[in-house]
Amino acid sequence: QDKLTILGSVPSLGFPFFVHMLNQIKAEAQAQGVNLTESDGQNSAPKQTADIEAALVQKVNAIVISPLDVNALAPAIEQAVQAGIPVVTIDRRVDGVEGILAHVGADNVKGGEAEAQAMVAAFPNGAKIFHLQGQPGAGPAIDRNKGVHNVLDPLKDKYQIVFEQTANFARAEALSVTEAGLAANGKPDAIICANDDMALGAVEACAARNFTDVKIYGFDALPEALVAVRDGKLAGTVEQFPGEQSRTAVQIAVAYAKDKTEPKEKLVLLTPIVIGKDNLDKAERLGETK
Amino acid sequence: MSPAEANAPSQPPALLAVEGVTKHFAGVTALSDVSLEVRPGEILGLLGENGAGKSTLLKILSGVMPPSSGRIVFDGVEFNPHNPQDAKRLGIVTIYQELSLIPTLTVAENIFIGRAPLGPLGLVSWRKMEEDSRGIIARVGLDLDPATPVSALSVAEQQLVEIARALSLKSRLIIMDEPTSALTETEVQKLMSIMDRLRKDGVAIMFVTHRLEEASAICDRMTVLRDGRLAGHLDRDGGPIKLPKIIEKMVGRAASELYARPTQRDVAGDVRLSVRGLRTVRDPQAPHAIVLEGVDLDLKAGEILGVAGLVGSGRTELARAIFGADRIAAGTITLDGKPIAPASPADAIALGIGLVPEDRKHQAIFAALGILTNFSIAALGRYSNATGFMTERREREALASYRKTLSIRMASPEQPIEGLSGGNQQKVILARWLARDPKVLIVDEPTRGVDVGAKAEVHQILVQLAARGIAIMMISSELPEVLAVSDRIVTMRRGRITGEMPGIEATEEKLMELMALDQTQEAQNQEAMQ
Amino acid sequence: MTSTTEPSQRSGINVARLLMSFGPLMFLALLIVVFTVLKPSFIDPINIFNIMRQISITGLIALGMTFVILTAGIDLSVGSLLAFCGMVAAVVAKGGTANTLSLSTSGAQGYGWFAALLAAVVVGALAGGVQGFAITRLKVPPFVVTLGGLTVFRGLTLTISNGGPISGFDASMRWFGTGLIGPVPVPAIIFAIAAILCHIVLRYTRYGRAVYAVGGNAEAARLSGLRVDRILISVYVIVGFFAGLAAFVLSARLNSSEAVAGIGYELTVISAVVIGGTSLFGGIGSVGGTVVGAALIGVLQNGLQFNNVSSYTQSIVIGLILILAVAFDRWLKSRVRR
Amino acid sequence: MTSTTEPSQRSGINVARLLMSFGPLMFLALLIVVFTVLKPSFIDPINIFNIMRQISITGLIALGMTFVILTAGIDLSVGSLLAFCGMVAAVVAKGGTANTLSLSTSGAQGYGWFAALLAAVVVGALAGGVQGFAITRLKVPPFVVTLGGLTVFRGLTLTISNGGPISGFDASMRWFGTGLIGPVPVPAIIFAIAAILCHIVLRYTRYGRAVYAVGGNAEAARLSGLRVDRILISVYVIVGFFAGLAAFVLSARLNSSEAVAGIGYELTVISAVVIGGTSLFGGIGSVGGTVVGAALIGVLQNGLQFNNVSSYTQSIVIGLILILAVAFDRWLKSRVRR
Ligand SMILES: Nc1ncnc2c1ncn2[C@@H]1O[C@H](COP(=O)(O)OP(=O)(O)OP(=O)(O)O)[C@@H](O)[C@H]1O
Ligand SMILES: Nc1ncnc2c1ncn2[C@@H]1O[C@H](COP(=O)(O)OP(=O)(O)OP(=O)(O)O)[C@@H](O)[C@H]1O
Ligand SMILES: [Mg+2]
Ligand SMILES: [Mg+2]
Repeated sequence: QDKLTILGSVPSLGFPFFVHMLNQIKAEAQAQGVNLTESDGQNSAPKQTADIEAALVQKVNAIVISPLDVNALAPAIEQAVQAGIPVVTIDRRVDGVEGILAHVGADNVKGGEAEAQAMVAAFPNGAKIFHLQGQPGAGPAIDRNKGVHNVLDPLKDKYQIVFEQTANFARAEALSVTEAGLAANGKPDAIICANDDMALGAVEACAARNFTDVKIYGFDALPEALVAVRDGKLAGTVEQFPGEQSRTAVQIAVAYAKDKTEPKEKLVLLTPIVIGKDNLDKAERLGETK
Repeated sequence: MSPAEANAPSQPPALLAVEGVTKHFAGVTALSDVSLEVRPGEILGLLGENGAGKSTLLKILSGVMPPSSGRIVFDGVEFNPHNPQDAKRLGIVTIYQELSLIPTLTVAENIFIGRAPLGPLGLVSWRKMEEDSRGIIARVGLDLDPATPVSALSVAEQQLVEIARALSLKSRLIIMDEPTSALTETEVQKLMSIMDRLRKDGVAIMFVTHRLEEASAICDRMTVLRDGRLAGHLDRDGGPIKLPKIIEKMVGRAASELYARPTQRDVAGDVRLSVRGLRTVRDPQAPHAIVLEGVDLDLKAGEILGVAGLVGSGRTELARAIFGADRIAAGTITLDGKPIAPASPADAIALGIGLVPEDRKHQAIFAALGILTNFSIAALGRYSNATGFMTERREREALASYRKTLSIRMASPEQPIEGLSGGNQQKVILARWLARDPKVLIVDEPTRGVDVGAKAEVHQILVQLAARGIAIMMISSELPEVLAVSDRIVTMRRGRITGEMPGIEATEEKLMELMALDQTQEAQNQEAMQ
Repeated sequence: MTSTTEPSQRSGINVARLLMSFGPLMFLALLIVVFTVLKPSFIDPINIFNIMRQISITGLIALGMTFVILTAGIDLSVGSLLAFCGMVAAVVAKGGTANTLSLSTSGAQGYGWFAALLAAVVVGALAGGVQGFAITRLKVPPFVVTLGGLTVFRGLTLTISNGGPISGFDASMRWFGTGLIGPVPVPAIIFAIAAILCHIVLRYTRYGRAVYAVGGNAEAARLSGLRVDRILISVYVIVGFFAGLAAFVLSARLNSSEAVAGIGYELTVISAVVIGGTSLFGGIGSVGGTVVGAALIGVLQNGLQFNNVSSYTQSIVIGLILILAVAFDRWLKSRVRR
Repeated sequence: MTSTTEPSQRSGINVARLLMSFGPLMFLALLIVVFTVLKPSFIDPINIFNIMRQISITGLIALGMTFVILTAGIDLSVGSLLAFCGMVAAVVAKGGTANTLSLSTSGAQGYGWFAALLAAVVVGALAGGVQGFAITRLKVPPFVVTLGGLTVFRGLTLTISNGGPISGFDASMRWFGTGLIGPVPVPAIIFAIAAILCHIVLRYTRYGRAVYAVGGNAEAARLSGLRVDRILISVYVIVGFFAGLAAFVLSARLNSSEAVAGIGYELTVISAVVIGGTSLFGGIGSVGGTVVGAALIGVLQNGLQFNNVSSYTQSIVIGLILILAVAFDRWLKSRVRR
């Protein structure tokens, strides 16, 4: 009998975070002995939709997807569900579609909250803060921003965000933006960034001004960021366990596709944590930094 | 008939009156206080040297640009056109000096631009458009598929298409700015007879040309401009207006003879350029290009070889083939006894061959660039040092000297060349090639759009160059010009050389005969070939 | 001269000849054959309809872009304008800017699909008109104006929606994105009808011919009495209209209007037009070419995805094939005469 | 009109006149004044140097792009090529593709900065040459070739690095991105030197004349004996070279080469050139204009960030001001004659 085939789809392979996610999906698929069809959403909801459509024509046995946008991908996922194909979503949860097999995720809003809380813990007496946001309109950017503000808005008196700009998730832009922020506002106590790339850009900007004691927080726990945390350049980064999410999702999908094994839980939520110097060992990708 | 016309039967009222029109450009006064009148049913010649302001005046009349001051009255009403459409609506139709066809569209579409015939459902009927255009272009003696894109036409053909289009519009005043500059005798004759018919129908025509014989033959009256000012009016007085009178008005002094026939010069030079069995193939990119069929030609050092032929005889193709601009299928070219095979104009130029192309606008000038750049572009090596830097001082000095010898009218070397009058542009292009000091200079319609005075200067220059041992091949559609400067003349037809004679023996009649070989015989040849 | 095309041949349909003379079409045929051989299910009607639905969004904009490029203009703002019109449509469809994330259709209590459609195309056309005005009156080159538009419309979109999507439309609106007529997806039908109309307008109306004339030589067109400025403004209105229409269809298809929709579409759309043989210098091109260009890109993406080519390799292959397709067309043209 | 420029005045430097006649420069001055009034620390040397450093990356590429656009060409691949060259430089600098993540300089054991720089510019120039070859020999329009290049180089970059960054270069390499000479950042100095060289080449050499001529009228250039194809290839080599140089500086500055670097740079770079007055139809433009164009964009972005304007509003303002700056230039030109 033919090997099973599953579709693994991520929002954009332009971001290391999702490269890692797809790599993990790939590894787990191999371990489970199934074929994998890869899909790169290329940061475009229509493109990710088209990939799902193509997979449906090919009659894949299951779909594991991290949707670029929970609303815009809903119709395509619904279509898959209606075609009787089990769908497991990772990272971002699609509402309003009945019949999704399972969701494995770590909420980005929760991640943003964790990031801000870590900063608050580091500055119990209040702080002057820069906030670098992700690409305007992008789902993770919106959610992470929301999380940060959920924590900091009630504490406005003590924690002032004096400079809040987008750097489009990009390192070079974060560097420029931080430079402008430093020139305009002087040295902050902390910089909260919506991903690690931007955090590493901010690190360079601060280093150039010799502001080495600014606490900079990233998000995603990329290996490069873990190294920076270890070296004391980053104060922390948010770990969402994308690898574990991905592997769990594949396991659930394959189990169902093989013999209709229903997952134990329909909703697997991993709690995001902030990785600092003292809990580096909790980081999923620490191994890659050797 | 309007009452005004009834009042003055002998002298109908002016259709168009220009009163004290002045036009300034940046730093240049192109027209200053010019007044003139055109009456229905007359052909008014507008004459003047290059840069006298003729085109500027005509552009003002056609709504292309407003005058700086002055008044225009058309049909008794003040006329302030804001765009070409305003003029068109009143029945003023213009043929511009710089061709204004749309190269990417077909002949038919250009003729019917903005007024394509509509079929059922109000959709454009291509069939009708092409059928109708066939008739329209036939009027000017053009026989080509109306579905041909204009970009594939020669300059002459484009000019004919433009004339045909103008003639097909309902008009009360037709403005023609050098319509004949790229045409040969036959087409000119045809145009003249059409103009005559229009005149009889009561249409007024303003006609600009640098071929004074033409003007003299057809114009009822002439208005002459000099340096943007009115130099005077000339009336037909029983017979045609005499050339010397015109020239005197134009240049402000009595004129010597226009085309001095050369005294027989002793051309003892060796054969410099020799062409044997030259053939070209049809190029899919230029399907209408004439195919050369075994051309043999010798060009001696120090000689001016005139090449005469009708439009489409392949003269331009011959020039381009020698110059390496078009691909050669068979045949040999030798230069100073050595076989050469220029694969590109750059090769040909390196070997010492120069070409002044016929289509100035598309093939010669860099419209937006300065005169200096336009001048030196073919001789960059001469005006730069070993490290590749331009030696601008020498470059400027050279331009200054050509400016004097060719009397080029220009404001400064940085002025964009598009700001020059057509004739002055042509002189800059000539200077470009003179600066290269070539062994062989091919000039294709070298005096197209050049005024009489300058034309004589150009002829002088060609003769002087020849005297210095340069071999010159001159293609011209103006037979008097060919006769005036050629030591030897060959005629072409349909890609072949059809005859040859020494310059002093040639007459217009003899040449015409060779240029237009028996049509039926030609047709047979064609059939035999297929 | 000796072997001129006879007029009768011109109107006759001769598929082989058409294929031969039009490189992109031949290339498209070739790609389809190759992909089918690699994986026969590629030409399942379902997949073909998928491809048609997929190309319909950028295809619609490409139709409008054909007009613009024919005048030697360009419109870089289409992706942002799509997002903007989509957001406007969503606001109208939902009856307010409330970031209603619910996907349930019952939540919608707006003005219905027709009002949403109307709003999208009117806003698109107006935005195009404003850009056309800046181009003709302020004499700013199209590249600059529409590059400005690209950032302005994106900013406006984000401002309206405060960054988030607006989702959940009623079934009647969704039909335009997901419905079928017989087996054919509605977006594909909309695209086909629009393409035919555009073809007729460009080929068989005075307006269409004027568009070509302006692109062929604007100065000559002016001298010939055409109202060049009006025509230029009109083409930006048209592309804006199509961006609005595409936005409506996309929102209907995704059941959501996103602030990040359409990023980078300008390049895909312009590619479709240019691969279809329309010259960026104006005056030359056709709607048929654009449709083929859009299809070529769509088939390529789908086919590679279908064969599970890795995303990185896909980029490389797509880039090379686009170049090859056009090179092949040039080569054909240099051999066979039109 | 009444007041003709006298030749003698032409060569003299007259700042007021220069400002008056060149809209973008005047606009730039105006922006600086406005931002300084809003927040005086804007004009602190530290911020000015920040701006200079920021514009140096896209500015370098814009210098090369000026050559390309002067020939009526375009290069859309620069952003991807930047990423590609940056990755190549990183591999050389680190001595392998191993995804060495350490930001500390000690980890580097590659071939040193010079080899990395050389690799970046050589690869950039070669890539440009290949594209130029496709443009001239395969007769594929520059837009298509470089659009293909855009996706091909990105794919290659991602393949090399498997999506991730390569980080951590030694101090000698980092100096090119973060060093100072006196108070002036090294990237700004590199940019300034390159701009002066480009200005000299375009304005005072045979080659520069030929570039203008080819852009002004390619057919006339050919008939004047210029080797048009070679010149066209050369401009793509130049822009490729500059993409490589910019990549090196950027990697040195960020201490990292990322696969996602340079996305969307093509538009920023082309804007700088076009805002600086270079015509997309070729033959008209200058390096000075490009520098001003790049500075205008840089000042605008920095100034808005400096004032912590929300990113949505920033988009809107930047778009509008770019259009206004060019409109203003056109208006000036239509009033004051050259
Ligand atoms: N657009 C322009 N800008 C600046 N100067 C111009 C412009 N057009 C014409 N001129 C100048 O106006 C003067 C008259 O030019 P015009 O073209 O009317 O001459 P013309 O009599 O038609 O000459 P020709 O016989 O050579 O065609 C010339 O000195 C020319 O340089
Ligand atoms: N490079 C070219 N590209 C396209 N068409 C060309 C080219 N060269 C020549 N032709 C075509 O060749 C045909 C005949 O050429 P042309 O009329 O120039 O010959 P000719 O003898 O030089 O006549 P004349 O110079 O009097 O017009 C024209 O239809 C023209 O379109
Ligand atoms: Mg004139
Ligand atoms: Mg000729």
